[in-house]
Amino acid sequence: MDAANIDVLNSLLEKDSNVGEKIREQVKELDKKVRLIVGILGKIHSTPLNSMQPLVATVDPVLLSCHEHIAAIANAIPPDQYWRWKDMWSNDIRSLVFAVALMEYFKTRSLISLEKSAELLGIQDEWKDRIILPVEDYLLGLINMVNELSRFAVNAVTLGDFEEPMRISTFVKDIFSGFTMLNLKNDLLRRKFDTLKYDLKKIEEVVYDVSLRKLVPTDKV
Amino acid sequence: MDAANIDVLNSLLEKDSNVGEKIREQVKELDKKVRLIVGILGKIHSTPLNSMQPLVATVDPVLLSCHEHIAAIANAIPPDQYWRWKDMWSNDIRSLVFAVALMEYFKTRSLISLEKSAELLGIQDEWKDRIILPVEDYLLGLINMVNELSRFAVNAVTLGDFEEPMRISTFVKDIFSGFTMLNLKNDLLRRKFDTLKYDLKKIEEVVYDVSLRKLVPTDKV
Amino acid sequence: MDAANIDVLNSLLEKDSNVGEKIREQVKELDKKVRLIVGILGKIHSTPLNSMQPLVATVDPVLLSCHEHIAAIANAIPPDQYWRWKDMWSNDIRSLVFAVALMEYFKTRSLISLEKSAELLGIQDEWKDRIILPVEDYLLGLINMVNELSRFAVNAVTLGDFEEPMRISTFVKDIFSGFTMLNLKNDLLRRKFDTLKYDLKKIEEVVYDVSLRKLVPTDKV
Amino acid sequence: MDAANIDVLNSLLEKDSNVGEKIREQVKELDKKVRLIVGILGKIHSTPLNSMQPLVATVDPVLLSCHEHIAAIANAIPPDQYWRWKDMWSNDIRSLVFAVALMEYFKTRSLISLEKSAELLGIQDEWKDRIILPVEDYLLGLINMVNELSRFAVNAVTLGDFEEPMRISTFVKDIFSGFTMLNLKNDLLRRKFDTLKYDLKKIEEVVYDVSLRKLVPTDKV
Amino acid sequence: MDAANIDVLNSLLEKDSNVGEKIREQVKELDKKVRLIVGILGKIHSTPLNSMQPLVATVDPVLLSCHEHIAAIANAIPPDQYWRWKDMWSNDIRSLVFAVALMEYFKTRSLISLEKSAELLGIQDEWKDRIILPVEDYLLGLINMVNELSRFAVNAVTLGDFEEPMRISTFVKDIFSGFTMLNLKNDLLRRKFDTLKYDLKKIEEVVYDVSLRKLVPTDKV
Amino acid sequence: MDAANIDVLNSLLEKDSNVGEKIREQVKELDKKVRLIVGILGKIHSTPLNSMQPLVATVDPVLLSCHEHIAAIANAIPPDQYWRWKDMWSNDIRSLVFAVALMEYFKTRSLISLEKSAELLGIQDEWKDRIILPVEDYLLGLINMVNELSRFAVNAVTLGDFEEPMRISTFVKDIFSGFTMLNLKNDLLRRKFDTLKYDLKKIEEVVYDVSLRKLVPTDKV
Amino acid sequence: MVAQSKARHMESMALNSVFDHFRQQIDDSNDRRERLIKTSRDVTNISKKAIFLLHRIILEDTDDDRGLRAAKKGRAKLAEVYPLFRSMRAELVGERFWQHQRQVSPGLQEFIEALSFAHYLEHNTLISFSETQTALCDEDGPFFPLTVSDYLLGLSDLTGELMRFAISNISRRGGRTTANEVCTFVRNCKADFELFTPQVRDLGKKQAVTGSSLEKIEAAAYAVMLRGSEFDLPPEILEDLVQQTTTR
Amino acid sequence: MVAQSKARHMESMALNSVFDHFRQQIDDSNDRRERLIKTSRDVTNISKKAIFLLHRIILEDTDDDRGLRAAKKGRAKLAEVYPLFRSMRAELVGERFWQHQRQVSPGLQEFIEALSFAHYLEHNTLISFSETQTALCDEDGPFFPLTVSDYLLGLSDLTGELMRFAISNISRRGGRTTANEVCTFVRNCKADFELFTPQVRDLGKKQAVTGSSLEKIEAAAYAVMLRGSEFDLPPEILEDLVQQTTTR
Ligand SMILES: [Mn+2]
Ligand SMILES: [Mn+2]
Repeated sequence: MDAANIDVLNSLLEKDSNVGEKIREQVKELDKKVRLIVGILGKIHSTPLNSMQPLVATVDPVLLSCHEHIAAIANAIPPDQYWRWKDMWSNDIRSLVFAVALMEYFKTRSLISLEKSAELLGIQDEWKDRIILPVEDYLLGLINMVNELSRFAVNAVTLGDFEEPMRISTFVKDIFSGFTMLNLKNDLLRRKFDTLKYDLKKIEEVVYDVSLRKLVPTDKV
Repeated sequence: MDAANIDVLNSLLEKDSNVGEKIREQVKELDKKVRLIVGILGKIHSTPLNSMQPLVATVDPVLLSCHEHIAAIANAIPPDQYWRWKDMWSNDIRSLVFAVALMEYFKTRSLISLEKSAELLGIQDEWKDRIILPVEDYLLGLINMVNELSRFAVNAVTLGDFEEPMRISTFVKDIFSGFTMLNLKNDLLRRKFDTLKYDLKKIEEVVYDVSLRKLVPTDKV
Repeated sequence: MDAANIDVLNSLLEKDSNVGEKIREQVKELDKKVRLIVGILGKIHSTPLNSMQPLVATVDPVLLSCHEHIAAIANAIPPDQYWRWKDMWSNDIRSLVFAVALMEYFKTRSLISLEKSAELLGIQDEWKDRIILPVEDYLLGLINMVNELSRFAVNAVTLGDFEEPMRISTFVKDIFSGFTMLNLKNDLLRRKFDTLKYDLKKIEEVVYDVSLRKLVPTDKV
Repeated sequence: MDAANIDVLNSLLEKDSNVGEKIREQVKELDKKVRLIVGILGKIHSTPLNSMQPLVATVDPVLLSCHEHIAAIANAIPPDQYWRWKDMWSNDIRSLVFAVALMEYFKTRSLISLEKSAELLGIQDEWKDRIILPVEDYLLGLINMVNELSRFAVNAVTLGDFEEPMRISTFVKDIFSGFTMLNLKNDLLRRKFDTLKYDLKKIEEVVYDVSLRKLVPTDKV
Repeated sequence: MDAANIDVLNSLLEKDSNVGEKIREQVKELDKKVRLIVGILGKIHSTPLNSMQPLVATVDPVLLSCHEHIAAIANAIPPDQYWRWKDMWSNDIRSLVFAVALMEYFKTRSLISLEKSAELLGIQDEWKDRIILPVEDYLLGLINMVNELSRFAVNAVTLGDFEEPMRISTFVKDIFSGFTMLNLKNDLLRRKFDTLKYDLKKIEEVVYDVSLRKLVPTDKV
Repeated sequence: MDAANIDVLNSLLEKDSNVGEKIREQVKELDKKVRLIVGILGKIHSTPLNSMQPLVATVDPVLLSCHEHIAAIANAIPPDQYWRWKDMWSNDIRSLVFAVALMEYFKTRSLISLEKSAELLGIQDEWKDRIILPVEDYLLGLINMVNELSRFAVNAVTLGDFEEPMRISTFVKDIFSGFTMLNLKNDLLRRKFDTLKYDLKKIEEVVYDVSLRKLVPTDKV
Repeated sequence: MVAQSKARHMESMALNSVFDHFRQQIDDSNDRRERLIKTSRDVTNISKKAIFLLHRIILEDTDDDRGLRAAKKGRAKLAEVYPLFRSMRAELVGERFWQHQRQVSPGLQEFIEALSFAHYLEHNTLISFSETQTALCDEDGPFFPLTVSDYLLGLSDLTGELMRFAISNISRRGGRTTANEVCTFVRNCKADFELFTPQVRDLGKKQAVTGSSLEKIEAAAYAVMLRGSEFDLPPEILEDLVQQTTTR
Repeated sequence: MVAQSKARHMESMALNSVFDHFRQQIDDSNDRRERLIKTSRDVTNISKKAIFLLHRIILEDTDDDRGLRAAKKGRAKLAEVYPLFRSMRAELVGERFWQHQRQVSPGLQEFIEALSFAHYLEHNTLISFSETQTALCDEDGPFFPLTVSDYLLGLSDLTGELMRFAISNISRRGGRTTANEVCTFVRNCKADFELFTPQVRDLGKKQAVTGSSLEKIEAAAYAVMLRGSEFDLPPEILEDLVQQTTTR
């Protein structure tokens, strides 16, 4: 191995290690913010519905401040290498999808799309050789949201809100039937999808409890 | 989830699964050829040096026929997705680097470069967003070659060739000192590099045995 | 090892690998259809009882189309080798038993037998050295059905049907007491059987809720 | 579940459990004898070559007495169910193949065939729907033998026999090259095959040590 | 190892293995009878209180017939070796304690003592160096009984008996408060004790439902 | 948690994380220098004894430049927290002990003491509540040196130096006998100590080979 | 030659005496480690017993000051730990605390779990870091340093005990309020601890356990809410009515 | 109604006193368990030290009676275990041995490893079951029963120590003979133990370790054989010649 050769190899190895270093820095910050967002959203379980909008609104600025880190990650990644590095922050991406999907639910009671999620995460179309929002991560984020909503259905009742579980039930059933129509090859996704069944069952039991006791007008069920 | 949405998601999922399928097919064939090449090169241990060239030459056509599979893999990979799929065939790539490096040693007693390895594997420059020869795989291939050469040094002596171990010793020492100058972060690479030390030690012991018994002229050591 | 010997061994190894390949192909298709059937049956939870027959009827053609794959699997298996390959599709078989048992329940409110299950799955008697419906798989399918019925009891009440839980309760109690009289050695089966207890308890609680509130005439309980 | 039904199911379950019981009994005895055989063959490492025949001969009666257990197992297995139960004794079968292959080596310095192995194990052709010697078990037995021979090469030298390692080397090289020509799909087999490489290397080193010191006539190497 | 030593070890192991064999035989039979008893007691959930005595009485002869197996186990165990073998049948013992405690409840509405449980199981005082009823097993049996009673409270109401849940509540509260006196490790007993809380809670809910419905005139109910 | 408490925790964690960060930076640089030193010392195997001093001397400046990093680490560590952070750089310390011990051997043919090692590493006595050279790391460094010397004994002979192995033998025997004085747990030190035996054995073999070849006139050699 | 050999012998002797010294050092540290492991096990045992004692007393009655009384008795039990801590202090002087931290942690964390449980029962609040530090002192000062990690990991286990407390308490008078209080408390704990998970090893795993405890408490609070919801009366009155029937 | 409630109260009190009794029983057995774990750890430590002592002494010189002397000193060290065994005896009366066997085993097996090593060095044989039993006695009889499992698992670890002994010894005078002896001895151990693997839990796993120790000894014996083979002189004379060069 002559010196020139070693230099070439070392500069290649060095480049990778620098990329990794830069991403790691950004991910560390992103991580903190994601944790903060998830923390705020954890409060939905003790928040009455009429205070939900203000609570959810406090997430917005933190979410916005995540954009710079995602942009910095995109800048750090050499062209074509998205898939090489993605494992370093995909957990964060899933949590962010979880967050925007949950917020969208509280705002519009409807399901956020892949495109809108990417947009709210600040992922720009022109970066597509360096950073994207892959279907898998979008779907895993949705599953996280459903997990949270099933818990929320329970806590809504505890807070005296008997109608929310009905809305959640409709919403989740729709998502569930959507998932059954997807061809899931990915192992993780399939396994996580199986947890949806438990969430659905739990929500159905809440709806049952509420309607059995006639706590909501029958036509809402 | 409306039907349009589901279609979009499904077509994305489907595309990935098709890519995987196409690659798998090619890898299956590539696998067989790589095994054949490794099988042929396994015969070096019982081949006297003067018959080495003809033996090594029989590898050439098989190696050439690997190009089409590598090209097919490159074609199957969507732009920017090399790193997503590479684990499916990187073992084969390492074995091929092992093969071309070993053949180069027998032809020229010198170390093959990364570029020449890529060229001999039929990896074309213009594919660089779909298939490349990463440094790690090149280096892992070299380590495999050194493992084999330490075994070869032993068998050369058995076959009565006392000078080959000297050449191998020089060659391997050079590679080893090259490796010590690399900044290896990568875990697998570092772990494999540690095996080089054992190979070097084994080769040194062969040289010791031979020179202790004065089986080669002293100036050759 | 002489060449003849190697040929013999290779042809034996090859044969096995071909069998596996053929079965894998069929199982892949079977898998899709089974998933479709399970998906359709998932809709029972939001279907009022008077629309149940039409819903269940849509399963019939899909079920029928499974026969060809099962027949193809039977053809692929060499005589005497059922037990060698069965793990590849036994999950599908259990899901199919689940499906036919559930459909039978909705049609006749009675328990399907092992023979009738095999028949509805298109497993033919004369294949018995290549494909059969083993007791274990039949029983595991039944347990799946009971899991689903406990969920159904809950949802029936939500849909305003207070009598179905009574019927389910009677049906499941009967199955449960049947299972207690079986000598189960098999580990998986025994473990799954333990889940029946939870289903039964859940169903009993639904019946309790309904009867406590006098939602059904007392003599029905 | 009516009583008749339960009886049918129970008798099916019972039958299986009886088969298992009967096999277990025989396997327990077979196990003891296999352990005895392996124990005797363990003494080869401290036995000079001229006492090897008498040592090996003491295995014969024990081997013969295994036949009755294998026959009893064959009788216990219902038609077509070989693959259902084989895991209960396949370790013993592999050890027996190991034993007969090793004994054959010491008698004739040649490789035992699959057919002859089956014959020496007392597996009869007409049982083929209940008990056979599968290729995998035969090959795994051979791999065990090579593992043992590589240790034996070392110990033979310690006992002052410098020629045996040469014979072993030739024999094992032949087996190794045979294995490289097989299409091994089976994972276990492929993993075990990788151990052969280490054995071969070890044997080569013994041959090297011996020939370097000119302890054998050069033409023997 | 000299032959004498091997003989000593073999005779000790032989003795142990005989003890194990004898116990296993008895446990197999005991197992069946215990399953039968548990099966009979499973019927309490659909048995009106006035038919409870005859139902419970059918357990008596089966219970009595367990004595011989327990006696045989006691005879098989060498002095002081109770703890060595107990894992083989302690599940049965716990189920039997469950049974006698449940039967005692139905007879006297009071808690069976450890001593009386031992007596009803046919465990004799003079065997105390070979078989005893350890506190842990007694307590685990009681927990099983409470699990069953919580289910029974629900079913009693369904069957129109509104007084039984009150009695069960008083009974279980006392047991629970007894358990709180204990200091436990993180073991099975601790884990099972944790389940008691849920049973207590379930029973209280039934009591709550029932007593309010008696007292509160509401148009909703 | 009240804000004050969170502040306390955060400030403590922050302090720790700063310490960690500072150490990490220094260790990164130290790491590079240690690798350089080990790289230089790797050349002893191909260096004739009369060129050893100049070679070894090139290590000195690098070693000296390590002092600043060790000092910086010492400054970063809060009082008494040496053991908390040591795992971050103890591999480097062991390599440095290896280096100074090896250099001392080449200078004086004697064993470096723990105190002198600490001094050469630039570890100052007054830092003893923040950084020390623990016995374990000193001993592990010595073992590394012995590993290297056993390889060196072999290569010295190849280079024609027949006296060095004798000196190494005496030196290593003393060290080994020192190690036998210790009582070890089943830890890293014990495992490494076990490798010493093999080094000792290897060195003795070289001594044996060399001394017999000097003394015994044999026509074979 | 004889002189040389004698010199060698001397050298070899000197070396042996150095290693003899090493042996003493290694033996000392191993023996100390053993003693600390044993003491730590004892601390664990006493703390576990204190936790059971707290559960026992708090369930005994329903007076308003039951928390205070439980805490008092719990602390009395925990006082048995102090002689052990004192004996550990002597072993953990200076740098030795960090040398043996791994042996100290298990017992210490269990102690913190018990201590924080007593604290919660008395004050309905989470014991603070400095309060915990204070509890780890006697007249001669602190027994040894308190790490953030031991503090948080000990508290994390507290949530499991609180879950047990909430569930066993739920059907008692005021149980509904307790359940709701504990629910909020544990929910806040989980959120607060989450901030520290990146820095505190193993806290992530324990958070998962806390999460499942939380869901159990939520389910219990839900059930209590539900069961009164069919009647148009305030929960307290409903409770009284039930009390009436059941004590008849 | 009051009378009834009072009866209830009485009943409840009686029940509590029964559970109080259970608590004592459970606490007693847990405390005993703890004490035994601690003692067992102490036994392990002393035994480990005895093993190191044996290695140390046996390597010190090459006299013919070094084995005897090593064994003597090793046994003196092991004697420190006896007070511990005596204290365990009091805890393990009657059925209690089997109740706590799992706590006794680790220390006991290490003791047997050390004892059998000393025995081997003195006698070149494997200590028998009854000799081991005898070592587990004092004037008041056996400390507790010896199980076949503890005996065999302890011996199984001996093979590892013998491997260390053979390798460190190999380049000393007579090392070749020792290596060959140990090789044969360990080979026989492995074969003999094999017969007991179906009945003794965990012995199978330990046999794999014994196997790899055996291969290490075989490799060493092989190397010794080889290195003398180039010269037409008996190995003893070769050894003397080498000795001459190296002591110069
Ligand atoms: Mn706890
Ligand atoms: Mn040991």
